[in-house]
Amino acid sequence: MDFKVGDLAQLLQGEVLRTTENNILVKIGGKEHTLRLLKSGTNEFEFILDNTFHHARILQSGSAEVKLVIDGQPLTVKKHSKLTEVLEKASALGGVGGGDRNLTSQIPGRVVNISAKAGADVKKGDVIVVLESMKMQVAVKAHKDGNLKEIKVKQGASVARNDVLAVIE
Amino acid sequence: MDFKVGDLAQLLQGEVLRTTENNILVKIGGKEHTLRLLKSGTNEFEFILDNTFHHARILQSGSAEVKLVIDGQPLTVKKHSKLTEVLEKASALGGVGGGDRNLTSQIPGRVVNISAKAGADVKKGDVIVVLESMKMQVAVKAHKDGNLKEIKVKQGASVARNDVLAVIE
Amino acid sequence: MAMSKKITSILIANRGEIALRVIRACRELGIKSIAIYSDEDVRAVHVKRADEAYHVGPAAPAQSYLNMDKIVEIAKAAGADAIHPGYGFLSENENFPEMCDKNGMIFIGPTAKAMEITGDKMKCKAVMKKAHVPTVPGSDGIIEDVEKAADVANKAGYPVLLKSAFGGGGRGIRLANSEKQLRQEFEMASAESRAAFGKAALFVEKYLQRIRHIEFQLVRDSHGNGRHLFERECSIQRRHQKLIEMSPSPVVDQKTRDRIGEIAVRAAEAVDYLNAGTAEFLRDPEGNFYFIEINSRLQVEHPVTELVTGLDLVKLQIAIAQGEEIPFKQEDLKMNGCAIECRINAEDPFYEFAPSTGAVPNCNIPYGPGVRVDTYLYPGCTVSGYYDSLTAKLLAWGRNFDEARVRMRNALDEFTIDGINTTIPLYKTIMDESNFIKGDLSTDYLDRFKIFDKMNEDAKERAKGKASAAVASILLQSEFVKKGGAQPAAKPVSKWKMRGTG
Amino acid sequence: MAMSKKITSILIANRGEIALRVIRACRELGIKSIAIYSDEDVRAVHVKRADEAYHVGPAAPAQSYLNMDKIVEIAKAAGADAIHPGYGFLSENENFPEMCDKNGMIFIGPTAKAMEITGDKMKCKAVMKKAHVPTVPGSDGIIEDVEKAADVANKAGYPVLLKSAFGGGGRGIRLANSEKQLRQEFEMASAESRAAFGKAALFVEKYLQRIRHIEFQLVRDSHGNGRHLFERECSIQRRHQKLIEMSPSPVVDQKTRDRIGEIAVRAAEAVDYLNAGTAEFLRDPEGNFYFIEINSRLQVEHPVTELVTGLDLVKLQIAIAQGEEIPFKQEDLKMNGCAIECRINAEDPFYEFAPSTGAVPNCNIPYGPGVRVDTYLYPGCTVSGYYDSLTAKLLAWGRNFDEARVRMRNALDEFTIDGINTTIPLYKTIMDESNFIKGDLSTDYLDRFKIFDKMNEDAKERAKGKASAAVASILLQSEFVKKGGAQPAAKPVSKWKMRGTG
Repeated sequence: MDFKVGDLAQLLQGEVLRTTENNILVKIGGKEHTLRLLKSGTNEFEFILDNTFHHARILQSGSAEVKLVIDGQPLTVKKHSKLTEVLEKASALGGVGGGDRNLTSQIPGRVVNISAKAGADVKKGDVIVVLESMKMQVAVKAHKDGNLKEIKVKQGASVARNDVLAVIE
Repeated sequence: MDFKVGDLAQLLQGEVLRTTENNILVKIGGKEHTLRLLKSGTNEFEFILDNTFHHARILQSGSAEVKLVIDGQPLTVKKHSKLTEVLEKASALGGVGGGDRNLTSQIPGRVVNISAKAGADVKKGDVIVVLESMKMQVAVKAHKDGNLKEIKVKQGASVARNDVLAVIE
Repeated sequence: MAMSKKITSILIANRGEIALRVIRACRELGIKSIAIYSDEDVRAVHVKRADEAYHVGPAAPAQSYLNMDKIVEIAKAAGADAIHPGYGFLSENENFPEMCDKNGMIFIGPTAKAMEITGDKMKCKAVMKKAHVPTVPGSDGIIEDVEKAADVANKAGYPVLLKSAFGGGGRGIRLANSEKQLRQEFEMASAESRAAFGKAALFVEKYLQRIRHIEFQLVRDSHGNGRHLFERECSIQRRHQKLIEMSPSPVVDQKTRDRIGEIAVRAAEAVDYLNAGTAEFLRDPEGNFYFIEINSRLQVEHPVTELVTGLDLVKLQIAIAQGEEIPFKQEDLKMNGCAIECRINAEDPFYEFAPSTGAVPNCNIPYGPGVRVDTYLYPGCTVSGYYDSLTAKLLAWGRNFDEARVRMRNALDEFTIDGINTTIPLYKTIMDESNFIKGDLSTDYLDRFKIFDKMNEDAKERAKGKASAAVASILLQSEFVKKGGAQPAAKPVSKWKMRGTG
Repeated sequence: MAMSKKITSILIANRGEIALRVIRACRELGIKSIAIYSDEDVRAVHVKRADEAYHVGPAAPAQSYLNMDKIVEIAKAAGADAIHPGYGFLSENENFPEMCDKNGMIFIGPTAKAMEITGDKMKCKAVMKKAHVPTVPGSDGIIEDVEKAADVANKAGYPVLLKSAFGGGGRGIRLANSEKQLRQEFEMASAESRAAFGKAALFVEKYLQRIRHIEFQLVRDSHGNGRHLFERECSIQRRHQKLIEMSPSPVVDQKTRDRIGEIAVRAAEAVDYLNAGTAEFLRDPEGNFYFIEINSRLQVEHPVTELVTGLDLVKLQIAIAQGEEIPFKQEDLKMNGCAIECRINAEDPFYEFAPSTGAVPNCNIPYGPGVRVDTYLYPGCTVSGYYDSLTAKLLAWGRNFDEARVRMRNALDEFTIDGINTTIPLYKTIMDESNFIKGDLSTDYLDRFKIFDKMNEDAKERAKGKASAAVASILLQSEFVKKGGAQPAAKPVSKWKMRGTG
C-alpha cells in the first residue's frame, strides 16, 4: 500500500516482507528495514526500527487515514488509493469537514456570547458562538455557508467537546 | 468485623454505616469517619478519609488476611475470627510456611553453591542452596526439619521466583 | 506591625502546581499543609499531597477558589493559622488580607494597603515619581486639554501613545509620531470618548519600541529590610502573556543589576511593601529602564530566581510572614549560573493557542542534571477548562546561558504529555533559534523573527524524520489486527517474541 | 598523548541510570548516543532514549555488558568514535582502553597504565608513599618474619590488623592489641596460611576505629592539569556498600579541604591519571586522613559533586577525552550549599537486604525545588536480577545540610515504587535520626546507633498511623465486591459519584 505522511510530497510504499522470531522485515519507500517489536496493543506500539526506538500511539485509524503520535510528534498518514483522492479537510477548531449540518465545539467551555441569530444566512468563517475555556475566549466559526437553522446553546451554558452548538443547512 | 492491623495489639472494629451520593460513612474502632471515594478498582482505591487522602493497593486478599500497601506503607491486616487464630507464619525468604515439602526460591537468581547433599537429614535453617541475584549472594535455608529427598537445581542454573529448589520430607 | 507568631499550619487558597509548591515548602518546615479543592479537582495532585484537603465548592472559580467566605470558614474549621494565596485567584485582592486579619489568621503576602496602591497603576506611578523611581514618560493623570497633551508629548519625546481612560486591553490606543498628528488624534479620540462615555479622558505616554520586559524579584520584611534577588527577563510573550523567563537577562551586567535593583528596592519601600513581590520594568534599546508596576504576589516564574540564588522563596515568604527578619544582606547574594523557564501551557501553538483540555492518560516528566519541573500533571490526571492553561513549569539551570539552553532543549524532548496539545513544540523551536541564542529578545520577538513559521517548518522537518516509523506503525497495526483478530490482546503478542535467545 | 579529536558519537558500554546519564550529556553536546542492550533490557529506558540502540547479547553480563569483543564490534559497525564505560562492568578493566585504542576509538576514562596501578592496591600504595601521600600505616608488602611484623606494628601503633594475602572480603583478618598478641596471632595466621596455601604471607596494617569514609573527586586532563572537586563523605555503608553520600562532609572545613584536596591531586599526578576519578581516604577521629585507593572511573555518587560545584562531570569527561584542557582553575571552584544522595536499591531493608526484583507497574519519581533523580525506573519497567540493585539515585540540594536533609526527607515520601521493596524506609529513618542530623557519622553508623531497630520502630509507628485507612480500604474492597459482583469494573463505580453537585 502507498502512504502519504503529513505534508510530504513523496508517497511511501510500505509492506511487511517476513517475520522471524525476533524481528519483522519491512520494506518502506524502497528500503528494507528491520523492526523489533517491544510492545504492542490495539493503539500503542513500541519498536526498534533499524536500531532506533520509536513509540507510536494510534489516535484514529480509518480505512483512508490514520492519525497517530509518533515519538511525541502528531502525524496524519493517508492511505493512498483512488477512493481517498477526495480528502477530507483536516478538522479544524469549531468546524467539521464534509457536508455535516452540525456545528460542533472542538473544546469544552462556557458560552460567553452568541454572535449570530437563528434564521440568518451565514458564510463559512462567520463567528457563531464565543466560548471561554482556561480564561481564554475562543470564537467558533461557521464551518460552511448556509442558513443558521438553530442555535442549540444558551449564553452561560457549559458545553463539552463535540457538543452540537448550532445547525447550518 | 474485627481487624488486627500489623503488630498493633488493639483490634479495630470496622463497618460501613451508610453511603450517600458523595460520601460513605464508616465506623472504625468506635469512631465515625467520612470517606470520599476518588478511584476504585479491584485492587486499588483512592479515597479521602476525614480530609486526608489515601492510596491503597491490595496485594493479596484472603478470607483471613489482607496484604496491602497504603500510602507506600506495606501492611498486613488480619480479619479476626476463631478460624484465623491459627495464623500462618509470614512467608520468609527461601522458606514457605505450613507443611509443604517443597523448598522454593523467593527471589530469582543463579545457583552459585549447593550446600547440602541429597539424602541428608537437615534442620530448619540449614543452608541448602546459595543463590546470586543483583551481585548479591543469598542463602536459601531449609524451611523445616526433615530429610533432603532431592535437590532440584544444579550449580550455575538460573531459577525463577517460586521455583522448587529442593524437596524436604 | 512586626508580628512574630510561629506558623504551624497553612491553608493554601489555590490549586495546581503552585499549591503543590507551597505544600512542599510546608513539609520541609514541618508545617501542616491544608488544601482546598473544587469538584473539578477532587483527584488533583495537591489534594493527594497535602496533609489535609477540604472541599470548597463547585468547579467555577467564583464558587470555589475565589470564594473568600468559604475559604476563611474552612481555614478556621481546620485550625489554620496562616493562608497562602499562591498567584492568581485571591492573591492580589486587597480585601483578602483584611479578612484574614479580622479572623486572626496571617495572610502570607503584602498588606492590604500596599496591595491597594500597587493595584492602582496611576496612584502607584505617582508614588514612584515621588520616590525618584523612573517611570514611562507621559502625563501624571488624565488630560482633557490638547495643549497640555502636546506639552507632555514634547517633554516625553515622540512617538507617543494616546490611551483612553475607558479603554483597556489594547483598545482605544492611538499612536502619534508628531505634534501635528497628536493634535488630530487627540481631537478624534476625545470625540470618540465623549460619544461613548460622555467624557473625554486620555493619558499621554511615550511609545517605547522593541522593548524588553525585565523584572526584579523583591522581598521585604516587617522590620523594613528590603532586598532584590536580581532580575528575570520575560520578554518572550504572546499577547502580553509571558512564555519564557530567564535569569540573568542577556543585557543586564552587574553594574546595571546593582543600579536597577537598588531602584526596585526603593520602589518597594515607597509603598511599604511586605513579603515577596516583583518590580516590573520596560527596557528600551538604549538601555533605559522604566518602572511599570509592582506585582504584589509570588510570581509564576519565581523558580527562575530560586535556581540562580539558591533561595527558597516560599520558605522565605513564610519566614517573613511570621515576623522574621530576612536572614541575608544584599551583598551576600551572588548570581549563580543561568536559569530558563518555559511555561508548558495546555494550548495548541499550531492552532492559535486554542485551549486544550481533557484527560492525560500518560505523561513523562523530565528529570536529570539541572532540570526542575513544577507541575500538577501525573499519569491519569485531567487538565480542566475551568482554570488557567499552565500545566507545568519546566526549568533548566546551567553554569551559563548556553548550558541551560541545551538542557532545556533536551528536557523538552523528554517531556511528553499524552491527550492534550501543549506549547512544547514552540519552545523547541525557540531554544534552537539563532536570535534567541544571541539574546536578541524583545516583547515582539515572536512576530519579529517569524517564530511561528519556523515552528511549523520544524514540525514538518520532524514529521519527515518520522515518516518511515509512522508507516511502520501502521503496518504493525494491520499485522496486529490480522494476527490477533478483531479484538487483539492488550499485551505484546507472543508470536513476535519480545526476548530473543541471543 | 594529547589527542584532540572532536568526538561526534559515543557508544555507552553500560545500562541503567548511568547509561541514561551519559545519553543526556551526549544530547546536550550534540553527540550521537549509541546504546547497547541485553535480552533482559530490550524495554529499558536507555534503549528508548539513545539515538541508536544495538542488541549485545543474552542477559548474563559476561555475554553482554562484559563482552568486550562484541561491544567493540558494535561500536565499529555503528561508527562510534568513543566509548563511555560508565561504572562497574568494564569501567576498570585495563584491557578495555587498550582494545579501544587498537580499534581507533577513544576510551572515555583513564589510561590502561594508570588503571593497572590503581587496580593493584599494594603497587598503588608504594607509588603513593613515594609521592608523600599519607597511607594507612603498616607494612609495605608481604611480611614473612614475625620480628619484622612486630617492628612495623610498633611503628604504626597498636591495635593492628594482620591480613592474609590470600584472604579477602574480611576473611583471614586478625586483630592484635599488643605485641604479645601480635606474636601469637602471627604464628597462628602463618600456620593457617601455610596449611591452606603452602605459603605464609601476611600484611600488617594499623587498625583504624570509628573511621569516616571521605573521598575527593578528581579530574585530570591530557595536558597534566589536575583538579579536585572537593570531598564527598560516604561513611554510611552496609557491608562496605555505600548507601548515603554527601558533600560537604560535616568534619571537613575549607582548610582541610584545601590540604587533603591538594594531596588527592598529587595522588592523581603520581599515577599520571587521566579523566575523572576518585581518591578515597579514611579519616580517624583525630582528624588524620589516610589514602586508601583511587577509583579509576566515574562514580555512582558523582551527582553529589555536580550539585555543589555546578559542574557536569560527564560533559567534562568527554571534553577531557577529546584532548581539551580543563576549563577552570582550582581557585575558580567554590562549594555551593550541600547535597545528599540516597541510593535507592531494590533490596528489602526489613529482610537482610534481600534482592527484590520484578515488574514495577507504577512509580512516582519525586521532583520540585532542590531535588534531582537519576534513575532507570518508569511506570511499567522491570527491575532485573541479572544486574546490580541500584534502581535510582535520589539527590537533594540545599543551601545548608539541614535544608538538603529535609528536602531529602520529603522527596523520600514522594518517591513510590510499586512491586518491589527498596531501601527507601531506611533512609526515611536516617534523615530523621539525631546522630545523622548532628553529623556524627562513621562506617559503623548503622550498627553503632541501632538504625535497623529504629527503622522497624518507625515502620510500626507509620503503620499505626495508617490503621484506620487500612481498615477503610478493606471495607471499601468488600463493598466494591458486593456492589460490583465478582468481576468489578476497573473504573470508579458510578454508584458512588466522584463529583458532587456542590
